[in-house]
Amino acid sequence: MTRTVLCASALVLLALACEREDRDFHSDPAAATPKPNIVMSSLQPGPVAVIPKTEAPYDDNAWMTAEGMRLYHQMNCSGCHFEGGGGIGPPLMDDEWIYGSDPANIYATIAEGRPGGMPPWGTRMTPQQIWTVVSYVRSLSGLTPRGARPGRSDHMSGNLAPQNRTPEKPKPTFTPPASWRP
Amino acid sequence: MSAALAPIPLETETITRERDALQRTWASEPGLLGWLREVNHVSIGKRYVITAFVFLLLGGLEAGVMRLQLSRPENRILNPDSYNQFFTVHGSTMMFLFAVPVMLGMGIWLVPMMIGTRNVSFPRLNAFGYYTYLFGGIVLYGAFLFNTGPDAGWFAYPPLSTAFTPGKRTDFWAQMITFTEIAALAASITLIATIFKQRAPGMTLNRIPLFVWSILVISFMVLFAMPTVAVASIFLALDRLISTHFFNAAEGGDPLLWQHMFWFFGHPEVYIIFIPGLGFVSHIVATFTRRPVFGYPMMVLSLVATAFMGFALWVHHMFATPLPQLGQSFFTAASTVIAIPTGVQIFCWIATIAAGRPRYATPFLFVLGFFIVFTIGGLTGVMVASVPFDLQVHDTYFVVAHFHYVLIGGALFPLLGAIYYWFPKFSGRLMSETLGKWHFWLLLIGVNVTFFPMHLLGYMGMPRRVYTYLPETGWGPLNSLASAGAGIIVVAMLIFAWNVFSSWRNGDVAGPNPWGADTLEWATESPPAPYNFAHIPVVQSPAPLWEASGTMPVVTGMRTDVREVLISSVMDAHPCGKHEHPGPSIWPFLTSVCVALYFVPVIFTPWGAVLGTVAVLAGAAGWGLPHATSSKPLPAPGSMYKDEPLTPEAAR
Amino acid sequence: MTPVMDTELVPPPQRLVSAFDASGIEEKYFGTDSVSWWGTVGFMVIEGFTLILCMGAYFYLRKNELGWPPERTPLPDLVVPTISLATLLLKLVPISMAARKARRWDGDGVRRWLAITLAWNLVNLGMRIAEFGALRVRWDTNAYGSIVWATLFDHAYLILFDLFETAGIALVFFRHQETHRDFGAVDDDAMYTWFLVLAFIPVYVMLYWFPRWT
Amino acid sequence: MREDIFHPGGPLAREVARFGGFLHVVSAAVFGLVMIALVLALVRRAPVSERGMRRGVALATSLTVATLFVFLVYDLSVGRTTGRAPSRGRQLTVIGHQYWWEVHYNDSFPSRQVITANEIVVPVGEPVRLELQSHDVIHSFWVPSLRGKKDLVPGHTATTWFQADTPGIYRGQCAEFCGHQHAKMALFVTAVSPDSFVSWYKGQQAVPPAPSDSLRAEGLKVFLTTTCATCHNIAGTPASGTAGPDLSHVGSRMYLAAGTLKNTPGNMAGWIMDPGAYKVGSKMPSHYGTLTDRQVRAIAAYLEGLR
Repeated sequence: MTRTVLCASALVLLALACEREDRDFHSDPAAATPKPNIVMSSLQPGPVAVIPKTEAPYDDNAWMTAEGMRLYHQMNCSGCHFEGGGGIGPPLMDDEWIYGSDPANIYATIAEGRPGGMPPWGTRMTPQQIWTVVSYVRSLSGLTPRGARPGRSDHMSGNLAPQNRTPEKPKPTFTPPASWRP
Repeated sequence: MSAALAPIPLETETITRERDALQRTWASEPGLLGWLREVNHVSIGKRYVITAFVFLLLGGLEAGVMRLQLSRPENRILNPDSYNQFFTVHGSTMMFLFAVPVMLGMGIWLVPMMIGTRNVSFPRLNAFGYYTYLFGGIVLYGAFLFNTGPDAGWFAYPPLSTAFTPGKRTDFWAQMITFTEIAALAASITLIATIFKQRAPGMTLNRIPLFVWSILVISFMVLFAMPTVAVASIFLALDRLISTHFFNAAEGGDPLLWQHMFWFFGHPEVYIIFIPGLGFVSHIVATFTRRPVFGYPMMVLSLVATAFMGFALWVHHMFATPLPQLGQSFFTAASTVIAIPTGVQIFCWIATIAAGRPRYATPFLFVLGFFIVFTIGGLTGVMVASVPFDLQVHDTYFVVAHFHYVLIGGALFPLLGAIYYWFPKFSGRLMSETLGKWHFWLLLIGVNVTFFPMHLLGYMGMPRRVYTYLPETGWGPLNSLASAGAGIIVVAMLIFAWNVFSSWRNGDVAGPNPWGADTLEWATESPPAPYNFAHIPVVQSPAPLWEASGTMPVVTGMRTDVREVLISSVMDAHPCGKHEHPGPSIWPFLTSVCVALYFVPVIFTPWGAVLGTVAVLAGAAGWGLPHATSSKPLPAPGSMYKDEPLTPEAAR
Repeated sequence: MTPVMDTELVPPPQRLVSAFDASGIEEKYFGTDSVSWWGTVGFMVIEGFTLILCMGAYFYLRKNELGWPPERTPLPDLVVPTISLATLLLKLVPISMAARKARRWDGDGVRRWLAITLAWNLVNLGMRIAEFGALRVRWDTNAYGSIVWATLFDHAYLILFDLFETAGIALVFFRHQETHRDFGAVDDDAMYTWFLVLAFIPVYVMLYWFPRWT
Repeated sequence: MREDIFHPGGPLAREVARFGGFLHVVSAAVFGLVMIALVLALVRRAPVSERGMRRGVALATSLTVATLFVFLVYDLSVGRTTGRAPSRGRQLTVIGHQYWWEVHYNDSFPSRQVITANEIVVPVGEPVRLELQSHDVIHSFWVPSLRGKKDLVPGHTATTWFQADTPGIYRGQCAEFCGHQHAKMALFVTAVSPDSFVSWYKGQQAVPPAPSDSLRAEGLKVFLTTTCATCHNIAGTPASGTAGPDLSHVGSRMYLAAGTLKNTPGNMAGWIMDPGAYKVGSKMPSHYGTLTDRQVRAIAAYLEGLR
C-alpha cells in the first residue's frame, strides 16, 4: 500500500517536473492547438452563465514563459505596453484587465486584436507562440506560479522582477479612459 | 604524568581481554538505525569511497553517451538541450561528487589507521559530512531524472546561468554545490584536527606518511577554496531567486566577478584532486620498490609549495576575458613555476625506483601508467600557461584532452592503484592480479585513444561543449576514434567492477600486511577491528613496520570501556591528553536532513530560508544538547567549586 | 597462486611491548590540547574567509561605478550601525568573564555571566535587524545593495549561530548537567565571540565609512 | 576554407604556430627524457646509490628550471608581439548574440556604416581592429587561422585585432559556451585583395535594388506586412528591426544561420518556415502555419536578390 502511494506520488512528481522544465522547440502546426472557446463577458441574456476557466498550457513552464518574454520584445509588444507598465497601450502588470485576465481572454486579445489600437496577431504568430506570450503577460502581474515567472532582467532597472512581485488579484472589468477609445 | 617505560612485553591473555572490551565499546550497531547512527571512520570512509565510485559510474555513463553523440557529425542521439544537461552533470559529478569526495573519503578511511589512532577527531561531524554529500548527489541526480539537470555548464558562467536559463535547473546545481562544499569543509576540519592532534606517540612531523601529508595539505586548501565557491554559488542563487545584481552588468554587477571567484576555487580544486594521488603514488612506489621514497623533505615541501601556488594562478582560466595584460604575465609565470614541485616529485619517485627492487604488481603498474599519462597532461599544462598559445587552444578540445590527461593520469590512475593496493585493508581479500592487469592495459590504451586525438581536434578549431558539428569541418574521423577509445575505457572499467565484485566475495584472503608495506595501517588486521589498534603503536622511525625487529612498542593504559583516544602535541607527537569520543548518534543524519530542508525548499520560495534556519537550529539543538553526549557529568555541583579551582585530577 | 604476496617480505608476527603508559594522562579541556578548540578555530577560519570574500567582492564591484554608493543611492546611516558595533563590543565583557569563571571551574560564575551574555545577545540581534534598515538600500536595487546586504547578512548569521550556541551551553549549565567538557565549551564560545566581534570592525568600516571617504 | 591553428593565414597566428611548434619539440623531448629515465630506473642492473639519486634529481630539477625559464622568456616575447594592438587599421564592432554575430564597419559618417552578420570581409595585409561586445551572454570570438580568442562579456568592451596575409576564407566559431546552439555559431572571415574589398564595401553601403520581378515584389510586401520586419532591417525599406541580423545584403552571404546552411533560396525558405528544424533553440520564431508556401517562396526569392 505505502509503496503504491510512494510510486504514484513519484510518478505525479515526474509528470509535473517534466512539464515544468520542458523546452518545446518545435512549433506545432497551427491546427494542433485548438483555439480556445472564449466567453467575453458574464453579461448575457438569461441565467448567469458559468464561465469555464481555461488553462494556459505554459503558465507553469519557466522556459516557455521566457520564450514568451522574447517574443513580447521581438514582436514589439513593448513598443506600446513597454515593460508591462503601459504607455501607449494599457499596463499589463496591474490588477485591471479590460478584456479579462483569463488565459483564453488574453489569447483572444492577442490573436484577434482589440479596438483602439491592439492589432491582431493570430495570422502572424502560431498558437503556440501566442500561448507563450499569454503566460508571460500573466506572469507580469504575478498570475502564474512563482517558480515559473521570469527572474531579474539584465536590461531593465527599477522594476521588480516578475518572480518577486506579489500576485495581483485581477479586477474583472475596467472602464478604459476616453483616450483609449476609438 | 606518566613517562616512557622500559619495554614490558604484554601477555596474550591481557591482549585478548582488552580486545574483547574494545570490541564491545567500539562495535557498530546492527540494523538500519544502527547504520544511520554509525560514526566510525572506517565505515564512513568506505561509504564515501563507494558512493563516489557510484557517481564515477554515472558520470562515466554520461560521458559515454556524449561520446556516442559526437562520434559522427550531425548525430541525433542527444538534442542540444539534453547534451547540455549531460555535459554539465558529467562535469559537476566528476568534480564535486566523485573526485573531491573520493579523495577526502580515502583520507577519512586511511588517515586514522596510518597515524595510529582509533577514529577521526569529530566522528559525528564526519558522519554529518557524509550524509550532506550524499544528499547533494541525490539532489543533483533527482533533478537530472526529472529533466531538471543543470544545463549552464559545470562552471555556470553568468549571465547564461542567471537571466538566460529560466526554470529551476541551475538552482539545483547551485544547491548541490553548497551541499558538497559543506561536506568537504566538515571532512577537512575533521582531518586537520585528527592529523594535528591524534598521531601516535613518536610520529613527529618528519615521520608522517606522505599520504597523510597530502591529505593535510588538501584539507587546508579546502578551507580556503570551498568557502569561495560556496559564497559564489550563493550569490548565483540569490541573483536567480531574489533578483540581486552581483553578476548583472546593467546594475553595477560584473559577470567576471563570478569567474574570479569560481576559478579561485576551481584551480586549487584540481590540486585538491591530484595531491592525494601523489600521496598514493609515494606509498605504492615505496612498497613495490622496497625502500622509502627518496627525498622525503623535498616531497613534503613540494606538496606544501604546490598548495600555496595553486591559489595564485586562477586567472590562467580567464586569459581570454577582457583583463589587463600586465597581470596575465604574473599568472603565466606562476603557472609555469608550479611545474617545478611536481617535477621534483616525479624525479624523486624515479630515483626511488632506480634505487629499489621493483615488483610489477597491479598497483605498481598503475603508478607507471600515472607517469606516462600525467607527464603528458603536465606538459600540455605548461603549454596552456602561455597566454598566446592558450588563446588559441582555450575552450577547445585541446583543453579537454589536457585536463583529462591531468585528472585521469594524476588522480584516477593513482586512485585505482590505491584501490588495488589497499583493497586487502578494505575487504580482507586481495584483488585478482590477472584481471587487474587487463584493466590496467585496456585503460591505458583506452585513455590515450580517447584523449590524444582531442589535442588535434583542438588545433583544428573544435570548441568544447558543442553538441554536434557539421560534416564540412572535417572533425569526424578523429571524433570517431575518440569515441572508440571511450568504448575501450568502458570495457576496462567493467573489468574493474567485476574484479572488485568477485574479489570481495572470493578473492585470496590477505593477512594484515600482504605487500610487506611499511606504514601503520598494515599493523592492524585486514579489515581492521572497529577500534583499529588494540594498543596504539609507538612510532620510532618513518617506516615503522620495516624497522621494527620482532617487537612492536605500544601504548598501554588506555581505557577500554569508553571510546578514548590519545591526544598528542602538534610538532613532536608527544602524548599530552586524552579525548573521549562520542558514540553512535542519529543526530548527524537528522541534522543533514535539516540542511536539506533548508536548501531544497529555498529553491522554490524565499520562506525556505526561514524554515531551513529553524530546521537547522533544531537539528543542531538535538545534536548538541546533553542527552546526546556520553560524557560523564561532574561529581556533584556545589561545594566542590567553592574553595579553590578544581582540576580534573582533584575531581577523580 | 598469488605472485604478488611476497612471503619473504611479510614481517614475522610481532610481540607487543609496552613502551608508554597512558593511564596517568587526563583529558584536556582548554586551549590547543582540546580537539574542540581545533574545531572552533576551523569554523572561524571558514567563516572569516567568507567575510573576506564578501569584502573582496565589495571592492571588486566598487570599481564598476563612478561614485560610491552608486548614483541615486543614499549613503548608509551611521548612528544605528555605530550603536550596533558598540553593543557588540560590550558583549565581550560578559562572555570573557564567563570564560574566566569556566577556567576556574566556577559553575555558578559561569551561569551568572552566561545569563548576562544571553540577554545581551538579544540586544545585538535587535540592533542587527535595525542595521539592515540603516543600509538605506534594497538588495535588488543594484549590485551595491546586493553586496552590502550579503555582507551584513553573512555576519548576522554568525551572530545568530553564536546566540544559539551560547543558549545551548547556558541550557546545560542551568540544568546543572555540565561536564568538564562544557567548561571547555564556554571557553571556546568566548574565543568564537571575540572572533565574531573583531571580524565586524573591518566590515563596519567598509560598509559605513568607506563610502564616505570615496 | 581554413580552420587550424597550424595553418595560419596571418602574422599573429603564424607567430603562435611557430611558438606552438617549439612547445611541441620541447614537450616531446621532456616526455622522452622522463620515459627514458623511468625505463632505465626499471631495468638498471644494480640499484642506484644514494648519491646517484641525489645527483639525478638535482640534474633533472635544474634542467626543468632552465627549460621553464627559456619557455617563459620566449612566451613573454610572443605575448608582447601578439598583444600590442596597431594604431592604424579598420575599426569593426562585433556584437555577440545567441547564436549569431553582428558586425559593424564603423565610419565617422553614419550613412556610410556597414552592418552585416556572421561574415566579415577584410582586405589582406591590413590590420583590423575589433571592438567586442555582447548583447546577451558571454561569447568568444575565435578564428583559429588568424588569431587566438577574446571573450565578449556583457558590460565590458574588449578589443582585439587581426590581420590576414593570404586571401581566403577563414572559418571560426564561438568558443565560449553560450546556450543551446553554441555548436552552430560559426563566423567567416573572407580575406580579399584591397581592390575587391573596396568594391564589396561600396556594394554593402548601397541601398539594395528594388525587387525586379513580381514574385520578389510580393516577397517584399509579405516581408513588410508580416512579422519579419519587426526583427530585421533592410536598408531602403520600412523594415528596421534590430533583434535579428541585418538583411540588407543577405543575398551576398555564403551561409545562413551563422554557418548552419548554405545560402540557397530553398534553404532560406526552409529556414523561415521552421528554424528549429535546422538549429534547435534558435531565437528566430517559426512561421509554420502563419505563412503560406507561396509567401515563403516569395520572401526567399526577394532575399536572394538582396546582394
